[in-house]
Amino acid sequence: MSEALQNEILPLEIEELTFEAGGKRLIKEVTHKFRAGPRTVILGPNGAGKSLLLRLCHGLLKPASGKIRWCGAAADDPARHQAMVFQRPVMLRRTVAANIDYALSLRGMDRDARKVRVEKMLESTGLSRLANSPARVLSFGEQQKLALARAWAVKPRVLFLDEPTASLDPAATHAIEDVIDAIHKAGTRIIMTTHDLGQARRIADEVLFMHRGRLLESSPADAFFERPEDEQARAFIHGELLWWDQPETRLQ
Amino acid sequence: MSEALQNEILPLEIEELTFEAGGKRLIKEVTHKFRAGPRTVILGPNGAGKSLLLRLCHGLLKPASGKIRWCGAAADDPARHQAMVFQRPVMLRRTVAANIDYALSLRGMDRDARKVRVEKMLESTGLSRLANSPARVLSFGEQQKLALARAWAVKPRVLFLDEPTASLDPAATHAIEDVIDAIHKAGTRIIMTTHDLGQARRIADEVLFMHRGRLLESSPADAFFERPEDEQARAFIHGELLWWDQPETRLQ
Amino acid sequence: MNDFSSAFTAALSLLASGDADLAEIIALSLQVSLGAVFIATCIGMPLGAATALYKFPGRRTVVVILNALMGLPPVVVGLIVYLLLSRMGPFGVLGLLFTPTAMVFAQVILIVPIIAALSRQIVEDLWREYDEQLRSLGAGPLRCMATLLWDGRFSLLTAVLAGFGRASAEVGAVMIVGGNIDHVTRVMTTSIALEVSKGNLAMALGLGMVLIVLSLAINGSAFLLKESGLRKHA
Amino acid sequence: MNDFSSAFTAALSLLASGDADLAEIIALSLQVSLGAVFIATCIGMPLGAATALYKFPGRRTVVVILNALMGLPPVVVGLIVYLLLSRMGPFGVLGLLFTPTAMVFAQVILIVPIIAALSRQIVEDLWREYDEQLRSLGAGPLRCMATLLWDGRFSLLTAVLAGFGRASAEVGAVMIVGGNIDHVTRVMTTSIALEVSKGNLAMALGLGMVLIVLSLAINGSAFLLKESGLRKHA
Amino acid sequence: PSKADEEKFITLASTTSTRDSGLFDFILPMFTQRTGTQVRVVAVGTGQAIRLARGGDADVLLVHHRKSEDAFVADGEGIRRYDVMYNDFVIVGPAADPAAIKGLHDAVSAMSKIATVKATFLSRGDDSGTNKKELSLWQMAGTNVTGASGTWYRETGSGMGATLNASAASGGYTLADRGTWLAFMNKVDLVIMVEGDPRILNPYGVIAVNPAKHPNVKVELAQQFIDWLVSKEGQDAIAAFRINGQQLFMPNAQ
Ligand SMILES: Nc1ncnc2c1ncn2[C@@H]1O[C@H](COP(=O)(O)OP(=O)(O)OP(=O)(O)O)[C@@H](O)[C@H]1O
Ligand SMILES: Nc1ncnc2c1ncn2[C@@H]1O[C@H](COP(=O)(O)OP(=O)(O)OP(=O)(O)O)[C@@H](O)[C@H]1O
Ligand SMILES: [Mg+2]
Ligand SMILES: [Mg+2]
Repeated sequence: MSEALQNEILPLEIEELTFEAGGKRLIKEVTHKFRAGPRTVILGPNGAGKSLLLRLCHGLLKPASGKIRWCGAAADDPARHQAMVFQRPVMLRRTVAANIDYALSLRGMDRDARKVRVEKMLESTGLSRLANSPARVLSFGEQQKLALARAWAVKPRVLFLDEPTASLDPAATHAIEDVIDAIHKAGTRIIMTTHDLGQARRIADEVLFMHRGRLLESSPADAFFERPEDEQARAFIHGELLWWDQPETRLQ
Repeated sequence: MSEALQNEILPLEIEELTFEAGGKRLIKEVTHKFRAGPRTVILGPNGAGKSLLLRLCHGLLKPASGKIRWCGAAADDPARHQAMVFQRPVMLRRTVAANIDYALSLRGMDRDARKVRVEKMLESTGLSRLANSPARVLSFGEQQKLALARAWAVKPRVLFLDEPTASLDPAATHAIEDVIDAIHKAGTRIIMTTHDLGQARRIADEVLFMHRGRLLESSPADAFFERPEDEQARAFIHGELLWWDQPETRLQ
Repeated sequence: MNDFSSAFTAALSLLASGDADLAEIIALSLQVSLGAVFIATCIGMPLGAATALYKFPGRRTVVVILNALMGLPPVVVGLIVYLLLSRMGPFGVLGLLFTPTAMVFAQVILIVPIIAALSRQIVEDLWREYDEQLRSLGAGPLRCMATLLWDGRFSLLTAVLAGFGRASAEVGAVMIVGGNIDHVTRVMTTSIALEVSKGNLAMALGLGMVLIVLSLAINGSAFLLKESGLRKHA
Repeated sequence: MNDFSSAFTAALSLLASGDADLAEIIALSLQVSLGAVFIATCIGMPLGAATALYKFPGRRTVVVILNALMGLPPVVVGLIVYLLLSRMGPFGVLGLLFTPTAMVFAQVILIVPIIAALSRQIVEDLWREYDEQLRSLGAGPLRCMATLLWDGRFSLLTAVLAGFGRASAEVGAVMIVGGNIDHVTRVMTTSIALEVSKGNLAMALGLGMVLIVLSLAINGSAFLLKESGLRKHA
Repeated sequence: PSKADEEKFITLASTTSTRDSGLFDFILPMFTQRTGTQVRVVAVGTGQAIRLARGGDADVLLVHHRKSEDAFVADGEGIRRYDVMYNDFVIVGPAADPAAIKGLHDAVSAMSKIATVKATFLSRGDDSGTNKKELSLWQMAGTNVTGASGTWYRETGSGMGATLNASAASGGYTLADRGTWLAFMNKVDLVIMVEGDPRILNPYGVIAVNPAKHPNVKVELAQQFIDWLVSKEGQDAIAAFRINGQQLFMPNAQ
């Protein structure tokens, strides 16, 4: 990664982060430092709190306690340098192209530059054919691609991806993984979740493992997949962590 | 499969089925006969028309032309004997338990029987802990499980599943696959889509391959995965069918 | 400008005096407008929901008519009810003219279209989300309607409040069918009109303030109910 | 009952005669109520959207107040505007009393809360879906408002039509601030009230029918515009 | 019309009875033709009309309640009151005539009879000139109607036309000014019961609003209007206004 592409808003430090809603503590004292550089993949069973953690980091939710600090040089306006792809894509009531164009216009890009960029994004995600379709009639997979295109279009320094390929066909999954790789190479920090362990292995430099709102393990990817320290994590990568079978006590 | 569990509304015959929307022909002359028995998996790239085909079969969309015929003995009221899990689960604005209860009440089940069944469903999908949470705050994976529980609760004779495990963690995916297997063994006809080729291999007895609105191949699963007849299907199972690269002509 | 301050004084002293006449008028006002809203909700909501859901021929025409009837002129409605209930009219024998019942009747006609048209919009927006899911679960049209009205109840409350606003503020129809008869059919709005025609503007404004305070109280209670419901059912 | 048939005859012959006075009255009615709706939409929609979006202290109070003000009594509004515009009032020098401008002004006050309260509900429902996505894209509050109003425009149309219904049917406020002066401030609703007080019920009903037909025409055009828009933008 | 012409108008605050009877539609065009001055009529309740004039929102006041008119002038709000015309009040009621007052010429005893049989009586109850006249009749008849309010005695709190509509629909008696009555079209089976009692005359006065209090008033045009009304031409015009051949207003300018 070249000096010029250094990530200006990182590192991101989260400290003793807790989140509560509906009278439950859903994120429990999570502490981690996201440095510039590696690709982070957050793993964990359904309902572990992965999506909540991403939304907390991205500033969409207010923590009940704890700190979220962007410590980079350009950290006075961190929101401008982030983007996120949601697990359940939200399409604005306009065409596919206009959805991307809208995101760009929010960053103050001028009309001509936007047009070029929109076309480039549509091409990279294979949506050119659908440019003028209303976004909300797209198939689920197409919507996921569009959400990625829209997030990526604004050239964020940090990109949060919440299961970006869950509904993509195998070829598209590979293509999008390549895209993610390219984005990473261009200096954008990737923080993502996935349930596809193969994908996690292919992409991750660093793995965070969450379970019931807690961050149980954070290790380099190789170490994690070879010999996870946490018992649950081990069960998880063997596809055996059926956590509803387990009494709460086993978490202690 | 015992005589008693014979599927009363099958076979389902679709003939020259076409569907149009937004001025485009999205499903093109699909003909197929779904017999009682095997599990069908529909494969195909994003936007191929898989979800549209399921919704057409389930009676949610009106075809532009062609026929959908339930030919079984109890086929006078086929709607009562089907259920579907949507790719994008829709949760009613009530608790998790009430969502399942609602589906049961529509089939005229009485209050006590409903209560028992709801609990059983929640257990089988690991959602008991969340029974009283509002359904709409669940994580995406939890919602998908709930959608499955809700559909399965009414004991349909035919169950349409649109990527039922796309957002499930690996262990849940296996557990749900087991559940699907059990449902199948109990005599319910499974017709599903998935992008997980491994899952397709594990589940499918019969594979339909769709591409750009056409049904290009329908074969027994073994035959399909070993030597697919169709060129696109071959590319697809090798994860190489990046269809936006291909000119429309290659389809002819 | 001191009209406003004397209106304020008038309003306060009206309320402070605990005037029996005023209490009677307030009670009748609430009875008529709440009664009308209740009946109109029972009619208008299912009507709106049905228009949103059913695909019957002429559906679009019904939508347009409902929207247009939000602009039913109260005087005309009052007149029609007057003609129906008048001695010489078809229902004259019932002797309902110049009774609170007649006023409720006229207001129901006025606000059914408002509640129906607004409910239609809200239910239609919700239906776009629920449509396929409910049909897949096997809900028949009636059950779909009930479900949408129930699940949309917090948004639909605003439609009901719009109807209540119209009913409580309305003067043209109740004046004609009620006759603004002292101690019988005099309500807040007709009293206000009367004070205006007497040139007693301070009293009219004072009564107006009382009416607005009433309306605030009712809307406030509705809001609190909704909030506590939302907390429970998200 | 033959009141109704003679009303029908009156309405038809009014329209058929192409009466110049009637044309003048219709034109003024449309001018006043459409003008008021236009201005009230420009004020009420952003107001409603802002109330839906911003989390400021006292937000819930504002919601309740907007809902309650849907029930602003027209006579009271007319009176307040009268006092403001009266020669003795603060804006007396403008000489606006008994002019169409004053009528528009009074109607704007009446329907801003209706459009704002209904818009708030609709925008709030849409916001639940868009909230995180828009904030993630980096839309500031103003931009969020604009986006929600634009994306919700087909639903918001119903709020505007509710405002139009109130404006076009309203008589209490325009009567007071306009004075129902022949050839100057006489509109459909004040004409109807006049005919009623003359006891010319058939003419009053006939004019009422004409008004309802006007309202149907406007609502019908709005519906067609919306449909063609929906087709294009899904 | 040129701009100057358009500007030339006065605002006349008056009562609904004069407008609803159609008098203004008949005489005002003559005045306008003669002088080029438009008259914009705001017809409201007597109280409201006086309130309008007191606010400086009208240039001329034409009402029929002598006491209020004199007070208006005495307060310096108006310059001077002129007699213009009068008509009379009539008691109308349903043809069935439950109080058996038809043909009486004594309004007071007619009122007593109504009270005795407790026949429905619709009062305007709006403090208008008509209402005040009616109350004075009750007083002369020695009937306390306030106690009966809401029973057989019903206060409609609205204008003459609205009260007549209520009478027609419910078959009650009421006191109306002859002008409104003659022009009223929804009589159903109402007929005149009592007329010709000199105690129920109804004189109208006209007053220009005092520019000393309200500099904006168009005192010259207002005076021009009053002068015309009390002139021979104006008085003849009033006398010429008829419905079904019946004269509604008797000019009486001095
Ligand atoms: N507003 C809320 N009120 C109550 N519970 C909530 C709320 N939001 C989320 N939850 C709960 O928090 C837990 C974590 O949710 P989250 O969406 O982060 O899970 P996740 O790890 O992303 O799961 P998945 O893999 O299914 O996407 C879930 O059990 C969910 O039910
Ligand atoms: N109402 C509509 N108007 C226009 N195009 C539509 C409409 N509905 C669906 N489509 C298009 O039809 C195609 C097929 O959609 P469908 O949802 O069936 O795809 P799919 O095979 O399920 O894809 P995925 O794997 O992404 O779920 C898509 O390209 C979609 O954009
Ligand atoms: Mg998640
Ligand atoms: Mg699909």
